[in-house]
Amino acid sequence: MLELLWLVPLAPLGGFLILAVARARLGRRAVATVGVGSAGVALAAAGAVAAGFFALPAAGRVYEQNLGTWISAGDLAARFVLHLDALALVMMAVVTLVGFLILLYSAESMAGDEGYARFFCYMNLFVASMLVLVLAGDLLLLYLGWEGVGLCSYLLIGFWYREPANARAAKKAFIVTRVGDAALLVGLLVLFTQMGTSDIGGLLARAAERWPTGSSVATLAALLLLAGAVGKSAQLPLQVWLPDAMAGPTPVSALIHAATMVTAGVYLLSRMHGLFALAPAAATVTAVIGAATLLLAGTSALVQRDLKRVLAYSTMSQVGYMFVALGVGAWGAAIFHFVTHAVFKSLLFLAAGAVIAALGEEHDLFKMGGLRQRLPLVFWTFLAGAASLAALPLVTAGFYSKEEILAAAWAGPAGGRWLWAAGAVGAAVTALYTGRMVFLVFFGTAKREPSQQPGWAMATVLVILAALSVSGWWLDPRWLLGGTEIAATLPVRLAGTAAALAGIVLAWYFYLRRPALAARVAQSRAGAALGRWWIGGWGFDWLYNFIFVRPYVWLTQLGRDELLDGPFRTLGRTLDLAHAGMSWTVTGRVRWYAAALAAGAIAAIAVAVWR
Amino acid sequence: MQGLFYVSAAVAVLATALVVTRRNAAHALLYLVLSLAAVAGMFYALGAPLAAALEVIVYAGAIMVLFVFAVMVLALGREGERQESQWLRPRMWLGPAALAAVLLGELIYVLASGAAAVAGGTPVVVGPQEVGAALFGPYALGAELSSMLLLAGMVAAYHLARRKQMDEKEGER
Amino acid sequence: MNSVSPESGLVVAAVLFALGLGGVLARRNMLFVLMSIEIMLNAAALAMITAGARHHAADGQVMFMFILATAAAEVAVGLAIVLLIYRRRRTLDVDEAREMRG
Amino acid sequence: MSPAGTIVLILGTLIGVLSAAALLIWVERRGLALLQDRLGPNRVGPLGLVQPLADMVKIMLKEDWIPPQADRAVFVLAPMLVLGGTLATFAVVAAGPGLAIADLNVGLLAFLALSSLGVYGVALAGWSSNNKYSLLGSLRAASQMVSYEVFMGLALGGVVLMAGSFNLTEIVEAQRWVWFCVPQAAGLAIFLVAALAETRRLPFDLPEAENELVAGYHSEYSGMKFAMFFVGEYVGITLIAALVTTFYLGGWLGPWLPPVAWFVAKTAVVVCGFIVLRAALPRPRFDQVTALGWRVCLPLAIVNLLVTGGVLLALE
Repeated sequence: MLELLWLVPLAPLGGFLILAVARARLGRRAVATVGVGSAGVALAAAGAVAAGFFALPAAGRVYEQNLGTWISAGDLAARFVLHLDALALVMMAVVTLVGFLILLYSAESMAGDEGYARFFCYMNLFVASMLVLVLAGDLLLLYLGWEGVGLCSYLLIGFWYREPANARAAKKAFIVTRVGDAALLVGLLVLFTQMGTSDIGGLLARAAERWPTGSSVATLAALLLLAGAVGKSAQLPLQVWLPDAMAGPTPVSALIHAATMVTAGVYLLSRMHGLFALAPAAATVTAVIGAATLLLAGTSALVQRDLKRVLAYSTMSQVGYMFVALGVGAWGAAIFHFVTHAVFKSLLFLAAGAVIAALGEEHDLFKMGGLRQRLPLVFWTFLAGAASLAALPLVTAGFYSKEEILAAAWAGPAGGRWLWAAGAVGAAVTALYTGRMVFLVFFGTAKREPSQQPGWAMATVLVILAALSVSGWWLDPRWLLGGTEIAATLPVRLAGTAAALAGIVLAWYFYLRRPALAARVAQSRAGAALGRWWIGGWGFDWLYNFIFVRPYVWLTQLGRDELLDGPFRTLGRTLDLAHAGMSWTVTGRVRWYAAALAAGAIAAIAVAVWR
Repeated sequence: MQGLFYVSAAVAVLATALVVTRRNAAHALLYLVLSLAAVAGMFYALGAPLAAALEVIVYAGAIMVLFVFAVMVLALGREGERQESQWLRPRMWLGPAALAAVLLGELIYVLASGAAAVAGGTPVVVGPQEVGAALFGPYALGAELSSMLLLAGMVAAYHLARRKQMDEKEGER
Repeated sequence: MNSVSPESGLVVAAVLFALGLGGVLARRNMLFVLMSIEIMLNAAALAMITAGARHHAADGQVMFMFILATAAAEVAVGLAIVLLIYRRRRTLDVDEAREMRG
Repeated sequence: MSPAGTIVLILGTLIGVLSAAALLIWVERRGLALLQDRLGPNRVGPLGLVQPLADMVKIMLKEDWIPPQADRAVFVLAPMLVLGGTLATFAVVAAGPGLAIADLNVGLLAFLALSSLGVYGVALAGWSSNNKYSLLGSLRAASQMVSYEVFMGLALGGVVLMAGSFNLTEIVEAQRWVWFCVPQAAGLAIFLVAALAETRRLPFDLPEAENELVAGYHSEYSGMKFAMFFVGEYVGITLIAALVTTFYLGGWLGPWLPPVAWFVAKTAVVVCGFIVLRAALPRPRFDQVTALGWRVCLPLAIVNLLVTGGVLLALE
């Protein structure tokens, strides 16, 4: 069964190729069949592979499939090698399952779009790239998948490219992540040159042998990888692209910008956790970045008016939790949270997409309300996802995973109280904005009538994801991954739970019980200032605009005024002059040429004779 | 034979000098033919009778006739002669004469300094048979290339002549 | 057969060549330029024949034949061009035909 | 051969050829008259035999006029070239064993060389006259002569192959077994056609076609210069006839009679053949002359050369 591993990334790739080539000739039904079917094949293959994987003896469950050599240059031989271990298995399972469900959902939700085939084409390419990324046994192949998902992200954010704002958002996402990608590439090159291999397993083994803990090279490499992860996962300071990325279709936001791609950084750091074990400083930086991001994103989510932006900031915030877990060395907990987050956040996005579609592309929270009775299915599934996000104790998956992270932040090998405190506050804030979202959308007075109910495909997907969101602890993959158990004391766990509960209660009080009070807080001087600050994501866009964009534009303006052109112009003029000088000899007069020829001959003979 | 050689050489040099200085193309042409015939005489004196015959038959008898054709078709006459005297000011000769003189001086110097290597060896008649054997033996490739060159020359001349006709037709329109 | 020193043949060839060169450089009439080129070619042929005579070999005459073929092709094409130019521009001035200047 | 002997030979040849040419003028005029059913010149001397002498006196007394528009030097030079070139060719012709002024080992090539220079006389005569009919005549002459020169050389190639020499004496000697007119019949035919064209005899007298070009390249000539063209033509006929005899008819070879007698007799027969041809054939158009040369003579000559070479190779 394990031999089918190659089929997992190649099935969506095949779907992409079919759609790319025959797009114009396929009907909608055929497009949907190919687009969803290829993901279905990948899911089935993944299931078969998983069965084969579990059939392996429990010790050393690793399977490698080499599909040939890609680049062979000197010592470096990059292979198309698929590497399946517990981590890859979990990632593969999530990507194929969530990918399949979201594609199924899109088959219905995107039905009215004229770029239907193009959408599935890109989405299949994305799924294929993501699978290559998670299954790669070679860093260069991993980088291929990494860039592939970046490309698809760009293409899908700008899916409705006729709108300039969308195109701008796509460019922004691409350029900002590129900063991280460049750092990642440098990091990979550092690793290649130092270790002489690009095979992940071999590389980590050699690193552990050669580099002592805390060595500067290891720290440098880890920090560079971290920079790449930060870019892809929208963490501080490269987080600014994610809110704008919501310009794409909702399924895109669900799949790429919530469930899978933005967690590629988490995956990368988990995959390379051996390296971070050698670089404690880098690990600490990771944790700090995660903590800062989760607070920043959480507070920003609190004041957003756009439903999808709330979810986007929420995603940043949750990924921040994962980074905290990674930073304190509890990468198992990070992956656990990745799994639950993938489920409930894609559920929230999909449900939000249903709401937005039902209200005729209305994104503003304050123009919604009272949808509880009108869209009951959406309400209940959204509620399940929201409960999981807010970590409602005991019944939701999100509770267990977040609890683990908080516990790890307190008691883990590299944990600390400040980290825990940030996480706890973040949990409260999370619960608060989640509640705000739920209460504003589904409770209160109805401002608009929904125009449509989700069809069977969307409903099925929502129900499945909702069931997974509330089913709880069994999604925990740590028994598979191995790693250290974190034994936090009960009070700490209770305190974390209490923080989340407090947030929920606060939300209930503010947005359902006393909405006027919330409005008053928001309109008070301090509240308004905070709101203005937070709604723009703590002003990072403004900052970057000020630091990078404006100077760059200024430089280009300067360049346009020939400051930089000067040297080139001079070069050109020199050449012109030389040309004029040379062309003076090219008179077109045959006799002149003949004379030159004769003079040359005379000179040549003279040299030969009187040398 | 020695006498033939030196007389021919003198005639050749004199005739050639006249060729490059004449104003009338037809006269120059006649001197050129004379020069070629004189060179043929030198060839004969040097023991190359076939080359001598070919010099007259092909060079003087065929190639130069093309010039005669050109002169006759162009029909320059007095007008042409006047034009020539305009173009052929004495001043025009300074540079070319200097260049040619320098070149000649160099060549003579080379010959004089390398005289030991050149001297010796009385000319022996090398007959047509030997030349033919050499031409179609070791030089067969060269002969083939020459034939290619002649073919190319023929095609090119034919093409240029055709273009001329087309121009005339266009002119009529 | 009494002797002719090969050296004197080469000297005559050099003189003819120099004369031809002078003609090429000094004349503006294309016909004269072509004739001067013929003179130079002929001078080269004379040098070849002289060398062949010096070594009692047929090679000199073979080379002469190649020169002959070259001259024939050159004159055929050259004169065709001259006639064409004359028809187009009504002049034989070499300096007039200089469209290909830099 | 002693220098005195050479001088005697030169003088003998000159006198012989020139008197033969003078006689030819009478022969042709009377002969043509006979063929055309009229009398011809019959007043001066018995049967008009002294007519050429009378003509000579008349021509010498005529004003030797050079047209003002003519290129004087060339105008004067041209007839000399025609007559001189033809006469010079006789130097290589041997009327009998050892009776050649210059018994060159490349005699045949010398003949070709000198005949190729014959073009200049005609072409320059027409050009220097500065008269459009003359110019057209000389253009025709030049193209015709240059073309047929090629076929003539190719046709003689067969003779050279069979004789294995360019020397005229050796060529004659090689015909002891069989005259070359038998194995080289095709060569002979081509040579005759080419010879007619070279000498600008009817039917190939387009350069001087009276009814089209007045008198072609020699329209402007009069007096002694005209006489040179006129005599040159007859000397040319004699020369060609002598060469046909040498190349194809076994030269001086023959039984009983002395060699020179055989040679003269054979030459006379060929000359008479030319005169009969003149009376028999009409003049073709100019393009027909060119086409005959390049489309018939050239391929035929090449095939003849190839077959001759092939057969000789096979016989070796």
